[in-house]
Amino acid sequence: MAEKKVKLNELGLTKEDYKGQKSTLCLGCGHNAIVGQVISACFELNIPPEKVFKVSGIGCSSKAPTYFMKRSFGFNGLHGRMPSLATGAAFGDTSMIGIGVSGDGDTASIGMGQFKHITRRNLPFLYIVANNGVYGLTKGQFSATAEKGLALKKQGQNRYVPVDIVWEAIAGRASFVARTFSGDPQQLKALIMAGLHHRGIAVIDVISPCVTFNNQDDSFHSYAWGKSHEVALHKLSFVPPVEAIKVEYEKGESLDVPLFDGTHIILKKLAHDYEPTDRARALQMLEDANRQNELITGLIYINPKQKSLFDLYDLPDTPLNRLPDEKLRPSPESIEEINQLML
Amino acid sequence: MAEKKVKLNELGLTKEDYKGQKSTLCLGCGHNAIVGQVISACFELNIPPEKVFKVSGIGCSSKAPTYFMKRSFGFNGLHGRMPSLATGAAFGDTSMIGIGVSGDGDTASIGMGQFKHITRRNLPFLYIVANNGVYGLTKGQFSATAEKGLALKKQGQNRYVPVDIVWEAIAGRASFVARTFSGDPQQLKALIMAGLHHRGIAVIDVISPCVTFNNQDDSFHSYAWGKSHEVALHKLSFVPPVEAIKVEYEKGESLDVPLFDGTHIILKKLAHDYEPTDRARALQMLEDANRQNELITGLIYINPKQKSLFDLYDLPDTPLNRLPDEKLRPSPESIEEINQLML
Amino acid sequence: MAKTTPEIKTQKVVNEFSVNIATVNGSGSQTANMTLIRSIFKMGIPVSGKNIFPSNIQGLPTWYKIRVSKYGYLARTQKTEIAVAMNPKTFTDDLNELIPGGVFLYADHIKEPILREDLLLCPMPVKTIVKQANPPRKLRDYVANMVYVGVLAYLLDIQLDTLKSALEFHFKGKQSAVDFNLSVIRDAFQWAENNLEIVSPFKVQPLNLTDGCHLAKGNTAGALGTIYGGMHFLSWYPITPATSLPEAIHAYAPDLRKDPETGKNTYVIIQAEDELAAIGMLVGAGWAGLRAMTATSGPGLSLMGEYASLAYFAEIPIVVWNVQRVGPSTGLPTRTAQGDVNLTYYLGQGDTEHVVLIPGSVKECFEFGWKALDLAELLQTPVFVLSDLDLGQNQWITPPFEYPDTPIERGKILWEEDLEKIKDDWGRYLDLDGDNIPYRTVPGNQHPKSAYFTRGTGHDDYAKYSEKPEDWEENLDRIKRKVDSSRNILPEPEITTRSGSKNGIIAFGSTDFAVREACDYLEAEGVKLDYLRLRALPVSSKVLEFIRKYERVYVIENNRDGQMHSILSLELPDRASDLVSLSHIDGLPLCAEWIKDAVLEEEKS
Amino acid sequence: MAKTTPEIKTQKVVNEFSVNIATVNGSGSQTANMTLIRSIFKMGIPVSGKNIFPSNIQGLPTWYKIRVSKYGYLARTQKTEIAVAMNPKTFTDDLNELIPGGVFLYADHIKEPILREDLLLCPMPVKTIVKQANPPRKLRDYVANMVYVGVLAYLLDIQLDTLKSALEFHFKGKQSAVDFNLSVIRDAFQWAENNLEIVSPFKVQPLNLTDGCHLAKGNTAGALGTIYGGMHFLSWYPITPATSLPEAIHAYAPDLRKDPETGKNTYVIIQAEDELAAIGMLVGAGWAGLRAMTATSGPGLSLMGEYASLAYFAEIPIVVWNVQRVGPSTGLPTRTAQGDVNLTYYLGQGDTEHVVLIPGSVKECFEFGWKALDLAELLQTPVFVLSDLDLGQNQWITPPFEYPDTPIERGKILWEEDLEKIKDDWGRYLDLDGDNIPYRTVPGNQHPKSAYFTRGTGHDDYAKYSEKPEDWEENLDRIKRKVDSSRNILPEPEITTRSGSKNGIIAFGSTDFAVREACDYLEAEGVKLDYLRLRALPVSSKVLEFIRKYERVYVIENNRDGQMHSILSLELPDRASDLVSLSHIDGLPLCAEWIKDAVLEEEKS
Ligand SMILES: Cc1ncc(C[n+]2csc(CCOP(=O)(O)OP(=O)(O)O)c2C)c(N)n1
Ligand SMILES: Cc1ncc(C[n+]2csc(CCOP(=O)(O)OP(=O)(O)O)c2C)c(N)n1
Ligand code: SF4
Ligand code: SF4
Ligand SMILES: [Mg+2]
Ligand SMILES: [Mg+2]
Repeated sequence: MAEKKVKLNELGLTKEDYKGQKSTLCLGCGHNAIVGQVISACFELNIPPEKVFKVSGIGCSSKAPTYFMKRSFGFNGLHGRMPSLATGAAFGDTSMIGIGVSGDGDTASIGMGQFKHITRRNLPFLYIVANNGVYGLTKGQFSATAEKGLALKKQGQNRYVPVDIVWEAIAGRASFVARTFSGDPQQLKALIMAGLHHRGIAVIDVISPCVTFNNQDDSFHSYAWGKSHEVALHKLSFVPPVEAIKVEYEKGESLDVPLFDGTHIILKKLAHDYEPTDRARALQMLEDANRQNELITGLIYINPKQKSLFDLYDLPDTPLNRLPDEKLRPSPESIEEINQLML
Repeated sequence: MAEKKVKLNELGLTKEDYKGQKSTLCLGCGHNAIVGQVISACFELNIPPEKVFKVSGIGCSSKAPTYFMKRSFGFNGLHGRMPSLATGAAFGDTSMIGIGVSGDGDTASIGMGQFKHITRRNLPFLYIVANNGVYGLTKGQFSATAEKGLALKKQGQNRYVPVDIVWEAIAGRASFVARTFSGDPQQLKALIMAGLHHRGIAVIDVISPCVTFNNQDDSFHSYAWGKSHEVALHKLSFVPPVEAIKVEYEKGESLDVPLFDGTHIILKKLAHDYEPTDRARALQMLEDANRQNELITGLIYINPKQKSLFDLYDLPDTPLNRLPDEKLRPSPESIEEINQLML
Repeated sequence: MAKTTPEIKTQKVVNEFSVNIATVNGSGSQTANMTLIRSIFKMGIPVSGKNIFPSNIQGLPTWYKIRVSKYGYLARTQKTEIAVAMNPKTFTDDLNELIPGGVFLYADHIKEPILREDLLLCPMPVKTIVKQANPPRKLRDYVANMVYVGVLAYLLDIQLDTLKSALEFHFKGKQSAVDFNLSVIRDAFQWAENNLEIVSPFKVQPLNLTDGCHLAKGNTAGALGTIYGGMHFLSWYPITPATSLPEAIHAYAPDLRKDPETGKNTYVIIQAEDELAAIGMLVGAGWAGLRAMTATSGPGLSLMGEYASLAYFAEIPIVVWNVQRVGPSTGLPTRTAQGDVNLTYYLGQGDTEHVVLIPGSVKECFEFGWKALDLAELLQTPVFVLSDLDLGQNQWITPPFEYPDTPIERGKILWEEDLEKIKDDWGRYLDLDGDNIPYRTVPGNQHPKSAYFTRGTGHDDYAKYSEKPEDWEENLDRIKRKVDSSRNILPEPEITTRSGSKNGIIAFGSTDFAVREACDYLEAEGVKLDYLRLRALPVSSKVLEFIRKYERVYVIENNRDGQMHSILSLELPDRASDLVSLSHIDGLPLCAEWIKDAVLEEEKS
Repeated sequence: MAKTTPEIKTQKVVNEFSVNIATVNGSGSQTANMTLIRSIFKMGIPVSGKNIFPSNIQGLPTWYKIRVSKYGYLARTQKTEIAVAMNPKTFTDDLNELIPGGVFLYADHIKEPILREDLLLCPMPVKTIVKQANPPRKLRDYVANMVYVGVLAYLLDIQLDTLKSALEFHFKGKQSAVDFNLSVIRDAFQWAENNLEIVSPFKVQPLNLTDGCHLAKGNTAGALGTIYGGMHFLSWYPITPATSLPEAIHAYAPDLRKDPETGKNTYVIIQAEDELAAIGMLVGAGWAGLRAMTATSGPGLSLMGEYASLAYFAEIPIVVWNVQRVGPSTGLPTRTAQGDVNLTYYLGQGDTEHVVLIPGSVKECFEFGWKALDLAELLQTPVFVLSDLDLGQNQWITPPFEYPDTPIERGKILWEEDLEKIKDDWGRYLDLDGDNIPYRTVPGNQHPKSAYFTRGTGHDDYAKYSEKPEDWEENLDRIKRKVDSSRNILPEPEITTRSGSKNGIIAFGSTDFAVREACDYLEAEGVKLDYLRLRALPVSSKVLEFIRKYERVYVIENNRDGQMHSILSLELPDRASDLVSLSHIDGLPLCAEWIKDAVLEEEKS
């Protein structure tokens, strides 16, 4: 018991290598759980931190990327406009893995437009929404996902019906849409792992309580409510290619969703019998769950075959940002031809 | 045959009184049909033009309000930001009727965020999207509703999957969502009439061909495609309160949707057996139609009971913009109390 | 354990020192600090409080700086006489910041080395006293802060009774809270009385300099001014440090603006989805005859440019408060600056120039709150109010707010009966009165002549679309003249002269406090300056007259590029080289020492 | 029927006149007009074409103004010698605009009264000739336009062969189209030959002044320059008059920028959902090591402020073209202006000041297309290119584009091998070279030291979050010095002297053409001016030297407020009163007559 053995992943890295700065979020903030599971997922998936770029908007949630993977490039952009930043950044080197963390204000209030357009374009990108129904960083105003009737200090009662990020992602044609809960770290991690291997946009709406401004027991975005109302659609596991062959799962009991890179998502049936492959049915299921007052979690929709944004551009293997100068400038001869066209 | 009798409505106004400036849109532009049906609907509904305010964004479509109802206040705002303009304007005098015309670029590209937020707030407002899948005014670029693969001069082929405005409106919790076609003036008019009487946001997505830039026969937004693929969900009529009592419709053959003001929408069953009252089912129906390559038109979703934005504010009967000054400034006595609170 | 303090000789200093209280963000030190400041205020001593906090909710260092000044100096000082160290992370810095002979209070469980020997040390047994009080776990940090209140009260000579009444105000009659806090304070006070060997040379003694005054923040004042200004419509989006302004409207309007007859609200508040929408709603509301306002800060203002340009061009009254923080970009969201002068004045594409009011005190925030709404409707143009974090979010002594001395000004709005009287065609942009201000109608007006079509594109006097060169030019020139003529009706600058001044000094907004103080110091050094405080843009002719009077005029501002200096230079090109820009930005409010030194440096050259 | 024209005496004028062709928008007059202008150009005669069109797709009046000038004057003129009236709506205005003795061609089915008697009238049997050609219904208007080409060719002495080769260029070998159009032109020509009684005093005669030159639009040139500049990433949103720039990249890049080895594209184009997203993508791409650019106009630029401020602060290279139209607000989208000088230079909240390149010719649009990308990466800052509708969308004579004479400049990017060599910690914002420009790495770099965290909030030299006052100040001051130092490497102004000039004149961008012409006229009137054309902001020391040399310097600009005049005044406060602002905006390009008159007026005083 003298020496503590430090676990290494296949890259020979420790979990420490996947950490970032010390969190400055509140103790108990749901966003810290997200940070933790991103770290675990990337560690377990053996992703070299240098292969990741991480971006965010503005908000407590958007600080999260500071707290994981200090060896990854990071960019804390503008409020509501992480999607455009991510889109531009992703083309620098399309072999990189992009992770974004946004808030419900960041995504569903000011960021609604960009959110819908990044889902539509299907950028290969893990888009985590740390959804607490409130503006944490500006101290407790209603966000667009706050439930109608929610009462907050100084703000009175929320008048408006909430934006449902999962509905929006599905309507917006995201190819991977999940909902989970900061209080369910296992599922959160499995979804992050799956999302990181999905070739397309993977939106994970994480109910992530703000312990400082919106954690009343009866509030939809609280730990208490989540804990007592969560209904997982399935037990989800992410399986790398080698293991996939070995996994034996009972037919009818599990659903196997193969991803483009040979990995698999295995969905073990729980209470619900649900296949996450039909957009309209997904929404029907959510409506039902809403009526039952359930917090449905799990992989709600996936289309592993939808063309990703990268697939729509015919780009060279060499990353664009490493192309040598001579590939970027047309030949000296060409200028004469061009001039001849000018009349 | 010497004198032409001019038809008057119950206000003693002629249709001419409902017209605006002469249209400067292209001959045959779908938007002209929308202008025409707004005029007819308001004329037939006996709406005093002075009771209407009309707003728009920027685009050919957004010019439409110039061409109807010159006696109504109008505001041609900023590209993509008609919803916020409308929201502010509506509170000036909540007895006014608001009509907005936007384009697909205006609503689904730059305007996506504001569009989603006006639907969520359920402002009583008729929101017409003149949807041609293209940017008319800037001469023919793809808009966000252009179908994947559409080829346009100078633009090549569209890479992205389209935004479906009806999906978005429903996900965004609009309380009245319809789709129709500039080539189906009867249905267009009936929907406008119904929308004008709906207390809440009424989104009508009108497929409205751009004859100049996107009217190829096989293009989704063309006249030819619409004409040959339109499938009306129902025969829709709008019935004022007096008539409603008289209307006899066969049970089982028609659906009666009563609106808050005593008017009714009567949906006479056609090929489909469809009730427009369930959000998820509406989307299922649209998915099916998509697969069948149908242009489904009609009233796709309605919830006449959802609280409107006006209902959420406890406002005086006198319009805010007519409140006398003494109602606006607290009493001289109150200032002393206020000062005492300052410590 | 701390070493025993060596004997330090400091002269007794009464009512003229600063206290720097270092805590951890989110630990609830606000009640403690407010209790202190209120107590000192209640003793009749001028006092100001500044919150220096991080862009964070919990856990990062925060400071509260209390300045006590019998001279009534309210600006930030560089010197700190007393430090309260509750945060281990900043312990050493807080220690080092003290002047020699300063008093250093600290929680005695912080085990950082104390290397200075020129201080009066005061370790406080925070944990013991808190344990004694036995508060719920959640409140422990909060209660710890009451300990320094008690110890400071003992050291400074603040009576427990005074603290009690401050607590009573704070808790608005919640007696149990008052009692509980007071008991902790009392314990700490008693501990100090019994155990402390040091005697603080810094003391407070009652004066009567705050009689008739109040303590308030600029944002609260702005909110109240807006409410008294008859604001109908507020749409806003949260952003530090503007947020507390709309939130104060939210807090006060339900009482103040419920129609006593009908019990209905005479206003609407909408939290918009972003600033693009916030200003869009304003423009809609302003157009529809509502007195409409919003409050934002730099990043939000950047997003408002396009609609501001439309409002300027289409002549729609709106009011936008810009409570400035440090930019460029997200910058330092919780620090103060005056870096958006240009952005605000010229906001939008094309040739634009806006009316800008610049309050320099809390009282003026109230006054400009209602005046801005009047001016916007009078001039039919956007009116901006340029405040900043220091003024908006910090605690300032202020005379009472004064009830508006002029009736609500709605400008040239025509209703049905007015139109009835007009024989000719009415034109929205016709300059009938020769004052460049046209008449307008608003939606709801049922007169058949009332409607017109508003747009951001070229139009003629009848609001008809026009691309004609002369229509464009005439219209834009009229708008320029209109905004230009506002110089004559905007708040005049405030001028303070000293006999025999050769040079002048100009400032605006929250730097006023530091500039006044600096002018006193400068006079002591033999440099007399006449002082002009700008209160609006475009500037009045008084400002130009002022500048012309001196050999040289210093322009003081809390930004990098001397933005106001530029604006003034352009107003008086022939004196441009005699305007000296002294600007500085690092996130902190300017202080008198910096201004004094900067001016002295220039005077030498 | 038109009356017979009275005898009018006009001296024969060769190669020096203007033609104003009035048609209806969307009627397809472009081919006709281009055929005319190309033919004249091919005859070796300097010629320019300006499209004056409405913000509309079909049906509203449009004019095309062709100026023929043996002196090489290419600017707009106020005088019109020949008018072609195809649009009944503007018939009378078009008629009235002509100089006495002018030639008035019109479609003879337009039945408007012709009240002037001092013109040479030329009714054209358009319908008859069109009928003869029997085109499909849709093409009728289009073909009608060929009629005036034929009649004008006859009147001006343009050879049918020249027209033919112009058509051949236009239709790129589509012989049937050439033949069809030519036959209509020929019919019209013949009709004119056989029937016209008048003789046009205005004629063209071959010269050799266009040898080696081309005809092009600034936007096409900017697009090509960008492609040769190695642009990787273009994200844009359509807006008049910028649209044709990205569209030209879209058109030319597939050929020019497909890697011949792999057949892959070496660039990405994304049509963004709006300008907020367009610039957001740029910033992401620039950060990730891509040479990224966009093009927009005023309303779009307004929306880009917040991200521009971030890019300035976080030091991210991006290139933004602003092809200016008339503002404020939506303004006149299809008319030209220089009203965004301030907006562009200072774009964003807080203290910002950007590098701005200002091309003054089509050739410079090409050159600045690639230079902007180099400068952005070299300086690690946003670079703006300020063009306008007149330069961008109109047809100009230009020398051939020159292949870039310097290699692609990627600035200080560190890759794995570079980091390998660095022993100490590498800091993103460390000024290692003392030139205020730090080193950067970009995502994809696999070196464990390469990563850093970018943000719009305060940071230290190692890109760590910081709210420390000194970190903020030092960083911002360095950035200021960095942008300031660009004065030495930006394109120098172009100076043209005339011996004995007492005063100077400064202009920039598309007004160059009118200013040169005006200077000639002024010299003829005895006023000699030395001329400086600005090509970049912040200005070079040469500009300041220039200003110092003269008693007085006129600053010419196409806006209301004299924005560049302000910028120059601030650069040289001691000469501010000797800078005279002459500015004017009405939607039309400035013309030499206006400049001449304005200067003469000032010279009198
Ligand atoms: C343009 C702009 N407007 C407003 C702000 C202020 N602001 C910062 S964070 C935030 C809300 C964050 O809420 P959310 O995204 O839900 O994140 P959370 O803090 O709740 O995790 C706001 C409004 C800003 N930074 N930029
Ligand atoms: C901020 C801004 N960006 C761009 C433009 C240019 N613009 C004008 S209309 C338009 C597109 C209009 O398309 P749509 O809304 O589909 O209307 P349509 O013309 O097709 O009816 C664009 C991009 C603008 N006016 N404002
Ligand atoms: S305020 Fe809320 S969201 Fe922000 S860090 Fe604290 S708990 Fe988390
Ligand atoms: S361009 Fe298209 S959308 Fe615009 S008016 Fe013409 S047909 Fe209609
Ligand atoms: Mg949140
Ligand atoms: Mg469209």
